Amino acid sequence: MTDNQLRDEVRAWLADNWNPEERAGFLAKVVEARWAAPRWPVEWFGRGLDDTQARIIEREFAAVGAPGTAQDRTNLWANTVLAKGTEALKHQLVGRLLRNEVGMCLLYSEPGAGSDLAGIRTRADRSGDGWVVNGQKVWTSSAATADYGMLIARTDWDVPKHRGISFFFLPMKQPGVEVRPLRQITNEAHFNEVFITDAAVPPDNLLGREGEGWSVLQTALAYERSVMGEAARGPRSGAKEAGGAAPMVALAREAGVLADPLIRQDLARVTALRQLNALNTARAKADLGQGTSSSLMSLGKLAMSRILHEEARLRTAMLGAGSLLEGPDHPRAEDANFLSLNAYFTSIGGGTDQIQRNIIGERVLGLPKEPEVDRDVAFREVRGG
Amino acid sequence: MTDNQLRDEVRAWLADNWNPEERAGFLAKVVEARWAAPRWPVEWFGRGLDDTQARIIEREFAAVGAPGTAQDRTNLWANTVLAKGTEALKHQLVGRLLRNEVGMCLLYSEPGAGSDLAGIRTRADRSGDGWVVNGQKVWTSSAATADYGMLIARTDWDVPKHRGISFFFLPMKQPGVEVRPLRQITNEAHFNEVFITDAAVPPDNLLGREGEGWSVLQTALAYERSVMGEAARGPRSGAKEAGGAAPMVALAREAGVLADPLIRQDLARVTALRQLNALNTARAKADLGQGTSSSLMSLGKLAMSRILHEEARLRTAMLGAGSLLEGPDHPRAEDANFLSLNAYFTSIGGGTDQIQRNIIGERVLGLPKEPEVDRDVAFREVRGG
Amino acid sequence: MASLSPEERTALRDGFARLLADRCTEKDVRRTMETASGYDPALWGQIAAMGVTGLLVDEAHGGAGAGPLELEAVMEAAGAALLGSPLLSSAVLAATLLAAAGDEAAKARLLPGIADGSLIATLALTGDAGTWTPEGMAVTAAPAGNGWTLDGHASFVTDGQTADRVLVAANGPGGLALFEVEREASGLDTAALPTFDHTLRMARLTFDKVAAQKLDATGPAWDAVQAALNMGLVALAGEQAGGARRVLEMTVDYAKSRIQFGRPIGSFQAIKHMAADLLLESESATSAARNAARALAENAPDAKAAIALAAFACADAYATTTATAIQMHGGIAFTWDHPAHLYLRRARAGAQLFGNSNHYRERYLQALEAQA
Amino acid sequence: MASLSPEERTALRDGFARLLADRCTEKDVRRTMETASGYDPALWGQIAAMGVTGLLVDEAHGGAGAGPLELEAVMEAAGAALLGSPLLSSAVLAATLLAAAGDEAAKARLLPGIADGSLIATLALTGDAGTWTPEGMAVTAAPAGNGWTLDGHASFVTDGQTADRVLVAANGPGGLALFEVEREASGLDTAALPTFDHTLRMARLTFDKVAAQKLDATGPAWDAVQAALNMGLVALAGEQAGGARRVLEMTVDYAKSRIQFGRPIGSFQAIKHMAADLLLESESATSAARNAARALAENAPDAKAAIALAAFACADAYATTTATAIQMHGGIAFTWDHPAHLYLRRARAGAQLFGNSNHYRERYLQALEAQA
Repeated sequence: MTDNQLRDEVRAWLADNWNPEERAGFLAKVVEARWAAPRWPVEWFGRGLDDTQARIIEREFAAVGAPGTAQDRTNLWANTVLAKGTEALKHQLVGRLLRNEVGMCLLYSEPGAGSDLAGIRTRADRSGDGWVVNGQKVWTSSAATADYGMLIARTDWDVPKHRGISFFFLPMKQPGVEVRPLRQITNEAHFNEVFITDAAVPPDNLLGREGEGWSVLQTALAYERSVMGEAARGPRSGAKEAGGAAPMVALAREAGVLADPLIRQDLARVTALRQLNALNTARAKADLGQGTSSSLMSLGKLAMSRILHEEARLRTAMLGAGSLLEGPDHPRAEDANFLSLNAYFTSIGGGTDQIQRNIIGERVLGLPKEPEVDRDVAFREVRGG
Repeated sequence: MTDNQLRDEVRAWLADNWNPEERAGFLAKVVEARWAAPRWPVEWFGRGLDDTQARIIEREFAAVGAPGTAQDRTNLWANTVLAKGTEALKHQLVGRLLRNEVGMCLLYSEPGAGSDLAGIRTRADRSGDGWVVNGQKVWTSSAATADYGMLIARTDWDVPKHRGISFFFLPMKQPGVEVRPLRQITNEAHFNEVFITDAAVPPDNLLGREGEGWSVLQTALAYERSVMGEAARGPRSGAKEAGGAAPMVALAREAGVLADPLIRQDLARVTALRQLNALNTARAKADLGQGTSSSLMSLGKLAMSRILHEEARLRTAMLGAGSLLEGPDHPRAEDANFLSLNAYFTSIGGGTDQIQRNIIGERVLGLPKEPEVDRDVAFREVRGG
Repeated sequence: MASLSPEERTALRDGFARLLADRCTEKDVRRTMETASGYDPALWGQIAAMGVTGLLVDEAHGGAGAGPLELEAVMEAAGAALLGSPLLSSAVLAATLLAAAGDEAAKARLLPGIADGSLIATLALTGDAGTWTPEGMAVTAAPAGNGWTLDGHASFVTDGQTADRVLVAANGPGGLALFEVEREASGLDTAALPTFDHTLRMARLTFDKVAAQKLDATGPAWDAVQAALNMGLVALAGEQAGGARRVLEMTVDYAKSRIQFGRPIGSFQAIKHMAADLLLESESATSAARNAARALAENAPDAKAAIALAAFACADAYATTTATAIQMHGGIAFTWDHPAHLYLRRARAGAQLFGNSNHYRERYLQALEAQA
Repeated sequence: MASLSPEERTALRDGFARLLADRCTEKDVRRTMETASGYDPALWGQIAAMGVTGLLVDEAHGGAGAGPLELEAVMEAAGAALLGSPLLSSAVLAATLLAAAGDEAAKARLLPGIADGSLIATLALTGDAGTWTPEGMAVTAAPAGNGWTLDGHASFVTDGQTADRVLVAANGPGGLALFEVEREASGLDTAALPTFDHTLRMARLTFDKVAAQKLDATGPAWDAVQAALNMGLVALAGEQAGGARRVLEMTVDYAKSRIQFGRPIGSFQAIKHMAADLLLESESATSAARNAARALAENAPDAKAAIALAAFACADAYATTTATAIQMHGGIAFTWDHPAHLYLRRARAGAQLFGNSNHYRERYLQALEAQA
């Protein structure tokens, strides 16, 4: 099929099927029509298209504002199952995941395993054909409504830490899984702690082989990081994302400090940080063509962390004493204060700035790693705390 | 002897012997009168006084501007010999060192051993009753005129790095010692490289025992650090040390930028850094009574590094385009540029800022050390480069 | 002003610190910050019994007759413990204003209660602009019969909702003057302001022909306000220095015990070097706060510079320390239940409470220019 | 303006980079910086032969007719190699000023020589204040017979001591105008200025009734000056971006090979994290420089903002990178013989050459305000 034929086909289909006023059921139609994951093979809801043609479809969907395509790039869950799941799990879940019928959450981090994710101590022990899981996870969003959690757990304690981990789809709706909301520094609760006590994992829900969970995780993490990058949030007051220069300049004007030479320098400096990051991202994309690099994402994430902290600081400086307040009656203070705290979501979450600098130093610049005291040591011998 | 009697005695002696117009021979008189090192024992030019009485002497000398006392606190060379030298070396040198009749230099750092001073590869091998030395040293001031160098060299390659080092007084005036000036970043040459080829060390010139050089060095280094701290230099143009606020404020006024609100903030910020460091130092001294702590010195050195870099930056900012120039016709530019470069003397020399932060973290805050890959390894197995 | 000896000062600070260690734990702080008044009356009674509320009040009015050095010392302990109380409003700002204004009747009327903690007073000095300068005031005074009435508003009034008396700076026919207003006065509307620092209480007061008693000040009213603000800045600086030190201690302890990659995170240079830099910050804050107290106590020629220096150095050090501490803790400090954010909120509040760091840098430079 | 394709641009930059790798080694830089002219005539000839001196000159006058994108690309290579040459003065500033002024006779007279490298021209735009604004100019022009004479002085004139022609902005009876002066003109005194960046040449020119030819500009003279400065800023930004990248490469290489404590220093987080931060700096500088070139080439609405952004972002990134690189090298970079300080000197020069970063931040903000 030529590009033009494809474009005509998708346009015609959208004209027949897409109505922004009537979204229910549309996703199922997209999947049925094989638009959801056009790069995937025909036997798995796809069309086996190359990237160029898949992008044509994406552009047409975007042009009319229709959702549902590009899931072969963006649907973390479906991609992971398709790549690493058992045949049974694929049949059970891939279609439903594309149709967004399955609630999912991530069960990676633990109180004792943050930066050192491979240091997890949640255990999965063989039980019959399946496994029984015990442990505690944290920073899990959507856990209360999830049907499954993508879980890493330790199945072998006698090998070094990366080698004893396995990757599971843990059914969440069972008695051994207790979800407790985690109140954040911002006084919101977007995340949960998950306490797992003798929870069962069926035989078909292992992804990859036992002990290969770390490599499955790497595939999945690349997606999580990209989600993270987009998740940096704007002001709480509901104003639009603090994107370009305009919002900060406008805020300075409203606060009556746009003539202050100190604020002016600060405005220029902080605005420049955001613009430079956008230019870096655009250049990286152009240089890489269609691919993406998680290393360059680390650079962007590090930059974004600084941008968010600096913007919050500048907002505070512009408000002066006004920033002492909070609450709906003081929306600008609410924004400045919320953003000051929420900036840590980016500078800590998804790998701290310090971990990002390690990644950039090692993977982008090729600097040598530090000596690892827990390397080549059976995990049960490794110091925890 | 009461404090008053002592005060009277030193006053009388100074009245009889000190004439600022006629300094030649004065030092010898000070030594002979046992004022040079009053805390030292009587058999070594001293009076066995306690610190309080020694300070009385120091104050009287200071009051008339006479030099030569307090050497029991400040004469690195004499203290080191007295504490660790052989009887023969002490008899040979202590008196001459107090009379400043011996040129001295430090032979510690090597091109391959900077931050990692214990990684030295200059070797001292037994030869008859003494040693023969081969290697290269760097960052040696006064090497060309020195009679002796305080040298650390490796005498044992089969033990871990700190344990195979010995500490020597190397006679500098011998054919195997070649001194080459080292041109610094500032285009001056205050330092030298010293190339040592089959140079001889006599038997009496070992300080401490063979293999104990690292601990002798620690004694000596405490002095070097304090010298370093005072050595942070002022403007090259010969203006007085850029101490308090006044010089920077005056410079801003002269440069016509004192009304610039950006410069004003910068001036306040940078001036504050210097004042805060002075307050910290005063507080540390008061807390510690008469003693000094090399850990707090590390904090002061780290602070001074920042102060010097920041002051140089501010000077540059105040001059604007004027800072493009150099040379005697442009003294302010010369200062700003010289100080910008010379700030590295403090941020790198005598232990980089990064090493100081390790020291502060570990010795002051009690944070654990990093894993050391060269610990417990025979030095000949350790990676060099 | 009678000064305590360094030993007595240390004993006072240590005794106060012990009281707070016992009665102002993190749990107490969290409980108290959810209350309307923002302070624990029982603890307040103990603080008063210890003599801290009367520290700055002269002995003739039931106080200890101490000064900035003693104040700074106790505020370090208060800052470390995140004490929420009207100490700053009443025992520091109001007590100093009354002493400086010199109205003997007002002193006799108010200082004994301030000293023994039974009366809480505060100052109303600024309008919605929050500038703490003469231009920022938004209350006007007019004579009415034998007394005066006040109109306008005052904002950012610390403990405004709980204070029994409010001392108000207002512009009248004769220029700026100081007035005493009772909490129950008719026409006075007190609206609590929601604060980002939950351990802080602030109110916005609206005056509609509120009856007020004019203080018979012996000098210009603004001089008394300045004296109060200077004392408040020393107190705040001490609080910030003490808070910064405590946060650093907490963080270092965590870095020693938290294991990742098989070793304590404090063994990694990234964490270790941040800690070293923070030590410099918190030591500098401590030096600056104590130096300001010394200079104010001595009424030294460098007092203006020393207070301005402490104002920005301590505020900035506290802000840096609390912000970096969260980063060093990682995820755990992103939770509500971890105390790190409570300190950050306090640091952010202090950085704006009487004007920001830029303002005090400018004042510091002006003082240096005057000295040079 | 004819633009090269991205591939041709890459080929040009790479060819130029190869030439410099061969003929502008550190040793060459050090040799050349000790000469009076500050450039190597033989290398200059090769640069000219490659078409780089004529890059911005239109084809009618013997040039390539290329634009900012091509210029930025070659300047990255020049910056990486620390090339000392009159490229900026002659091929960028003078060539752009002449093209913008639009005096056809002057173009015919000067551009072919500039393009083939046989004639070196420069601009004199500012007095001792070094502000590069209309207020900073210190030359006045007066009619004299058929021509004009100039009086006053100009400072910070790049390559002023070697340029065959100086294009001077001077205030005359009709306002600001542009003039051409010959090096040998009577009454023109040229004093070389000693520069901290030894690869840079600057002079101070004194004009005492110096005969000058007035350029017959088609528009306001300041517009032509602005055009030249904008092109100069793009060139400088490219140079800074290229320099920053090279310095980072050198430093990373050193961190990989330098062993202390039995392992490469680049394995320590202190060094590794500094390197990571510098990568962000140098990548941002590259993006900013190329974006400015793009905007100027397209004469885009955001050109003013993009050029101002590049001016301060690249200057600051280069300054940070070179300064941090010395620290990361430790003692060896404190020696004259190590190239790190040569880059630092260049970075410090560039940060002031056409005004400092504060100046360009202000301009950037003004452009944003105009856009908003």
